[in-house]
Amino acid sequence: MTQKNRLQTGGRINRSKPLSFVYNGKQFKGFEGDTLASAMLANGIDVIGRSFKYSRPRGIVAAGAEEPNAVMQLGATEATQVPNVRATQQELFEGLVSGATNGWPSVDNDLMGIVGKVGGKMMPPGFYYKTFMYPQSMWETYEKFIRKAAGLGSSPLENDPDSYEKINQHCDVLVVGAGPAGLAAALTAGRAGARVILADEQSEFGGSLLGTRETLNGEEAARWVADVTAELAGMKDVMLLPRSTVNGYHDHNFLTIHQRNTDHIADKAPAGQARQTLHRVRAKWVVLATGAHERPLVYGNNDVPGCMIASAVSTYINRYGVVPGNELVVMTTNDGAYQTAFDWQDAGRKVVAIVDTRQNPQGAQVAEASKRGIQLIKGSGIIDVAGSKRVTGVSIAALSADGSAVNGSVTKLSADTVATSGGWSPVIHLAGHTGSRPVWDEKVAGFLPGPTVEKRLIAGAIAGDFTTAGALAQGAEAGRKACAELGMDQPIIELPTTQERVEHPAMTLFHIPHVKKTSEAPKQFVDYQNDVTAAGIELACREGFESIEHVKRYTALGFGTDQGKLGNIAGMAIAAKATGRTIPETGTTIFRPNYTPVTFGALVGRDRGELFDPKRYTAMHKWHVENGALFEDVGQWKRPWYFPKAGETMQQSLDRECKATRESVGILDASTLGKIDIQGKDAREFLGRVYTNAWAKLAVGKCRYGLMCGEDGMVFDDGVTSCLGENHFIMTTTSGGAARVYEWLELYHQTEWPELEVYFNTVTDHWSTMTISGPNSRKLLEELTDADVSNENFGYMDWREMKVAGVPARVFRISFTGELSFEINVQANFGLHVWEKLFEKGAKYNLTPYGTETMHILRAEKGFIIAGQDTDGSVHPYDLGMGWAVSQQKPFSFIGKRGMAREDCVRDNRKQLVGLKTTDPSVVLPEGAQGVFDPKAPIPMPMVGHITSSYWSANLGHSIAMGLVKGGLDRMGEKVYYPLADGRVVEAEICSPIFLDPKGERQNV
Amino acid sequence: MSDTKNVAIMNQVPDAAAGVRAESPLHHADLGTVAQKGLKSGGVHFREMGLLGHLTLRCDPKNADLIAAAAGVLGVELPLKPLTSVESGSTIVRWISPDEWLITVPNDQSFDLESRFRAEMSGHYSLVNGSGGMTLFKLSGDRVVDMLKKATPVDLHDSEFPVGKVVSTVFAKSGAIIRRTGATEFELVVRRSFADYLWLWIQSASQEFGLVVEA
Amino acid sequence: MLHIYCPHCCEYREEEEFHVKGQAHLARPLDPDACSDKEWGEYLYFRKNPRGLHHELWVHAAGCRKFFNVTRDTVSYEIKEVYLVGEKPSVVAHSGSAK
Amino acid sequence: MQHYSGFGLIKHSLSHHENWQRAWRNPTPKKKYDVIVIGGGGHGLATAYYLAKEFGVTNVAVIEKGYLGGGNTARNTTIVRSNYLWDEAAHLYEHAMKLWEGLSQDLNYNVMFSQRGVLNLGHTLQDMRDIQRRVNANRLNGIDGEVLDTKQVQELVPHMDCSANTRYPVLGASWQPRAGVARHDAVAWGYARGADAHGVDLLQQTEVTDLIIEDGTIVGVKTNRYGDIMADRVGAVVAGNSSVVAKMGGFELPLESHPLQALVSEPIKPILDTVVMSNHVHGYVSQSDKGDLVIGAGIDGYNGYGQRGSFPTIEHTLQAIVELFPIFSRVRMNRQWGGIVDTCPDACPILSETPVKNLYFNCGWGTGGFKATPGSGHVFAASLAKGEMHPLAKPFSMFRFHNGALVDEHGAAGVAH
Repeated sequence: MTQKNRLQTGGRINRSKPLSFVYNGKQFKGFEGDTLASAMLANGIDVIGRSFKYSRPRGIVAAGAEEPNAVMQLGATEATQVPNVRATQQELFEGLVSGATNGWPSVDNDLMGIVGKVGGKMMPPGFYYKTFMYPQSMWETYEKFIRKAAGLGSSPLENDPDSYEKINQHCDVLVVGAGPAGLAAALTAGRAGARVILADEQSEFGGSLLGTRETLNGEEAARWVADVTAELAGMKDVMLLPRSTVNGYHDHNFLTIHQRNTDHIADKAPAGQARQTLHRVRAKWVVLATGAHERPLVYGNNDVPGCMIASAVSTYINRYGVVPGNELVVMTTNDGAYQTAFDWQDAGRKVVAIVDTRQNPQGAQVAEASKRGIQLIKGSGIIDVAGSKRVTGVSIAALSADGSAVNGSVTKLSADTVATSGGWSPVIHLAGHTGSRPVWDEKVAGFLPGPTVEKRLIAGAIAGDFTTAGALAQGAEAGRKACAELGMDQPIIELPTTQERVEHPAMTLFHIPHVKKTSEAPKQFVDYQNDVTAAGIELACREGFESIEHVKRYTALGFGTDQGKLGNIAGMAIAAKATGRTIPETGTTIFRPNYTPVTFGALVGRDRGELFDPKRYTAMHKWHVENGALFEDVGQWKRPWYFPKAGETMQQSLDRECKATRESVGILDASTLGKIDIQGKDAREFLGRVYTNAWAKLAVGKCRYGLMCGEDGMVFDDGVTSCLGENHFIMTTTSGGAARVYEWLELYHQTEWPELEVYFNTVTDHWSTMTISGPNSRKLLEELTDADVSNENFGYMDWREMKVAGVPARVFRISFTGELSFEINVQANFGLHVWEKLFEKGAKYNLTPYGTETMHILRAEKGFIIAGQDTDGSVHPYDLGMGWAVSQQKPFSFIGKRGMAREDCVRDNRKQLVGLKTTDPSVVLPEGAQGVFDPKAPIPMPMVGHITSSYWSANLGHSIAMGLVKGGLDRMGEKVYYPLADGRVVEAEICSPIFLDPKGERQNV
Repeated sequence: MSDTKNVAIMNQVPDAAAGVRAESPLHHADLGTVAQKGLKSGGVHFREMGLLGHLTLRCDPKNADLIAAAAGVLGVELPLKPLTSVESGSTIVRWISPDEWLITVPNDQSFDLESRFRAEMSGHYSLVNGSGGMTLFKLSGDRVVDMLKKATPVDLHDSEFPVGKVVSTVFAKSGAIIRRTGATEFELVVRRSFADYLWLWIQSASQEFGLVVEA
Repeated sequence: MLHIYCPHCCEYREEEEFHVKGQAHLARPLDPDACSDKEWGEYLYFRKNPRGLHHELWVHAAGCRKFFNVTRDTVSYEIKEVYLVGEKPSVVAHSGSAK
Repeated sequence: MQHYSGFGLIKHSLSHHENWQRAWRNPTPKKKYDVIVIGGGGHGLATAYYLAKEFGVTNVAVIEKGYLGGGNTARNTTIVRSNYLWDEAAHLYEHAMKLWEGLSQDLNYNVMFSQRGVLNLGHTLQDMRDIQRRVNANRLNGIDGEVLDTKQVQELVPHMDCSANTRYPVLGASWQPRAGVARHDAVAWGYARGADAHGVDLLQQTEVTDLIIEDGTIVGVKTNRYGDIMADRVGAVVAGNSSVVAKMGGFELPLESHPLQALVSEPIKPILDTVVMSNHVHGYVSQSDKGDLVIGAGIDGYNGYGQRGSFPTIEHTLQAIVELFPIFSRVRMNRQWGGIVDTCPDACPILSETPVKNLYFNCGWGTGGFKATPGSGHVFAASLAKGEMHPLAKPFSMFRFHNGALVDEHGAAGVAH
């Protein structure tokens, strides 16, 4: 294939570096420096896709981020597919594989196109709201067909082989856009010594200068750009980010920059390189120098391939050495687009005519046109285009002075390219992200950034000055302003001389009328990607969708991946005209991040897979792994769940662990329990306020269980707190609740009771905690300590300091199993050592490690609750039958006391926690089963509470359960029925939750 | 005068004679072997300074007696200026909050230091030994700042983060107490249970610069 | 993302380091037992939730773990003032206006 | 009202769609109405529609400060389900679900209610206990739902990573087949068109600046555009801004208004045809008929009326989505937005009388209001018509926060072990 549209010379491409690429299975050639779009145009590829709704052939319209049509599928392998890549922003690389995202069997011959032609008239905006309703059952069927047409590109079906970086940045000045304004701003701030970040979405700096033949200081502009860039690159605190789009402008000058590191090299990043980087920037000041987008005019069949934006045509010629056609017609409302005709002519191709909508254009450009012998058709517009897969001709008609109507006969000219300019829209998107509303400017005929609370400046075209001289001056000024605000020097940089010409007034015109009414005229597209037409917008207005937000939502205007960069303003203008209002009266245009789409992977960074969330380990974790533990996620902790032996089912493992513990001795790694060290003379008083029970008399050396409630009286945590010294306690919390309880204590201390002399410190990770439990636990402990751990000297709910396996330890004689238990705490650096010593000595006692599941069973046999499983934020201590843990006598009204006294908390028939014995002892009720008193009741059945904990108890030889039952504590012996999903109804009897050793003798021996 | 009857303190470090094996939070990562097998040069250097004594002191900075007493015990003034630290020999004192300081010493000195506090400092304060719950990472190298920027949102530019500055902040999805000890040298105090996660994270984030593990 | 000045660390930090704790200056009734259900309910649940200036409690959770007050505009998200627990705000909403 | 149908489309195409009627009028307001509904979002418009259609109260105005359906109706992720835990909530949302089924026909407007099913994933043992508990409750309440194991989940969502080696493996899920999604804008427009057809005046771009209250009873509202408009009863349905309107009435609500963010990817070919929600890794996702992945997560912690939240929420949400669907890593996020949700301490709404006589509030739906739209409108309309709260609304009185009778849908939001 030859590059038939490629010029022999000129442009910023490297003709000595040819690159081959694939489009829809065919091989093509381009050059280094090309975008995929410029390479396609060079090869004369006209149709690059089909439109979403009508399946019309579409071609390339623009040369940058505003391109609505050239949205391609990229990627050579399944894993490296990238959907919806904008060809105008994708740099060409060797071996690039691309395809159109729709069209069947091919974009050139698309069967859906017939549907579009035939059905098009039946598919006005919102047609789907008006049909597919009957019969009711059919919608899902209709929808299946609608969904077939959904989507542009395809997601990969394999996992992403690439990695992504995320970096936090801080700077004094973030300059967005490296055109003349941005470069001048960055240079000024840089010379002042500011920390500067300069980001631009393109592969090289220069912005608008890259696409023109304009000179600076009499030389090609690129020279000045190179000099400035080089100076900036030499500054220590200046960061230059090409290929980096500032996508989001968030509160307090926090901005995100999406940098493509390798997308210009291959579809898979070279080894060791991150494919993309997301910069999270906190900027003291932001200078927006984002430029402007040229607006195409709206006219009949303006979507036929060959219809382009004037400045884009110039860019392809000047930057890429590509002339996208042979015979050009220019239609413009302003002087600017004349240059496109000149560029085209200088490229050696034919300019058929310049159609100027102004009645009497004057000045240098007009003179130049006639000097060049270019036919100038004044006061006219292109009302229709001939051709389907490529423009073959245009229909031109004279317009009324205000451009609102055709008032002359139609002449046809043959041409294959139409370049239009309806003026320029400042790129204000980022300025609006933090809630600032854009304001309409008549002179600019566009929206400008509105007032903002952010430390933000604007310079250049975004501020409505479309001249290079203006951009340079405003950029430098913005740089100085930022420096002044930062208290730095405000250097004056020498600005290059430009070659400005006087621009004559442009005409404000968006929509070229047709001889027919818009509704009957050929389709005049406003938003190409969503097939939104002028007729559609007028229809929406006729139907009462008058707010621009309604128009957009009803027609889908601006909802494409280009977010209406080309079409929004024209759409508003058409809606305004249709409703007899001004553009500002129809509303404003609101922008949200992202400016251009951002890869999920870049937003995720390395917080995925292994690093998605921390895994927290205890000091004994390695041992658990080596001994075959399966793990349970408890908060971020990895806790042993149970320790299966070869060939065991889970139940067999649990039975073994439970029996071994009750018959001899088991061991649990309890290190994950939250531990908070509390010191100060008021520690005791503080405990009395945050726990429901009494602490005044707890003696040094003693431990006590406590319930913690919210101010609403509902239980939210529990644990044992021990008195280490008169003014010294250690509190334990649930594993999941540690951080919350710690913050809770600090909250009350700092905001409510600062007068109390107490300090809290979290020591959860400091102590390794291992609980040996069972009749032989004392014998085992005695083998590792010289201390007297007899019942006489070391009673239940005492703690003692002693050496265990040579390691200083605090041993707590507390029990969550109801067995004789010792909770050994040593500094975690020695935890595994002690743990292993226990196993050395424990072999003869069949010391058995157990995990959370066996812990649950053993505590349930004793009726001990687990906060978060047996409670859910809606039960108070009395509901749990734990009134014994509430001291109403305490002088201070502890947290929760008032809450649990509210009307609804003291009413009868609240759900209360009880034990449940199934009539058939072999049946284990599923946790979460819902109980009823009347199993025959019709649906909806009155439910009386659910099963919170339920297990097979190997020790008892029958199932055990705990659950909430309405009025349960007064219903001992009564039956509750549990209708299960499989149709069974399980009968159970309400009983005490203490199934084993009700007198609590075993733990006291 | 002595405070020991009101608070329980205990020498938590076994006698050398007991032959107890001590394991730092990254013990399982076997950094010794990693160091031998791994890169010898790179942009980021990593070393775990495990088994230090970590003591947290909390008291009212406006109480001159307490501040003086603490200075007496430590041999240096407590840093009262936010986000600063002081060093004296092997003792480092970090400002954590207006009424909180983190003191690190060799672990075998922690009980002695604790005892001296209890003996010489009275009044309302707390002193807690957290040695088992923390470890210290030394991170250095030409690219260390570039690596740290990936993990923490604080500004590490030398104009904002001079040597000696210490901040408690988020680090990846955990937290760390970061202190600058040199132009290209930082130390992180992190929690034991998160140490493995942070170690994995630092390895991943350092890969592009080349990670040199020291042990 | 908000940029918040911690009055204890005396520098700006990212929102990620903080937890917000809702409306500030909600003093726990000194004698809860003397409160009616209504009074207790209002202390527990009812909030000003203004559109505009809001005095709210924050904690520097990942930093110094100190609580402090922030006066913030809930529309523009501008932080007007940061002050210590126990202090009164100096920037307050003009009476009445809910706008 | 002009009847919509496929034939209508063909007919109108012949006249170039010139003759379609307005979907609703632009009326000049009367001096006085029987009922004024403040707020022209989905709930408010549904309220007006049912007032007129079901309860014969046609002298009704809906006063909207912006454009119809421009609040949270326009800013949510369109998920519809009714599998709530507590009876009170379950009955209310199921009432809504029954109305969803058949809403397009009732309104003669296709709201594209697509019952593609909703999965709530469980990643921990406690998640699974809670799922069992909720599904069992749903079943006994006559609401469809079942508990699926990992394998069944994988069959429903072939592209999700259900392997055991993820950070938080998928242990199972609850599955409500009748749940799904609907076209959010169409819901507001369909109700608006229906209400208008029954004579309701829809006053857009009109802001209520104050309430007119005479000795404890509301008699009308002040507006920025039409001055005072009187009414016998006023219902405030102003999600997000409820506390602002309550302040006009001189009282506070147990609400905080938070930013709720959502985002969409670029449109991609169909790859996910059910709704996947995970509270534990914290994200939810479905795919629209246009091909966008519609993604949401939790609220930002601070109060905000700015219709925008903080960036880390977006990051965490996408981390969750990529954790569930690693293959989406190269898909690109197109746009994000934010709504203002007023959240209640018990994650349930307020449908209630207020301290001001004849002033009623419908608010506090938090992040879950869209799914309730028809039911909310229906029971609120019944309450406004009778001047007495509908039985389904009674449990949701604002005064439950005085006596403690909360309906805590946070469920087991407590701690584990």
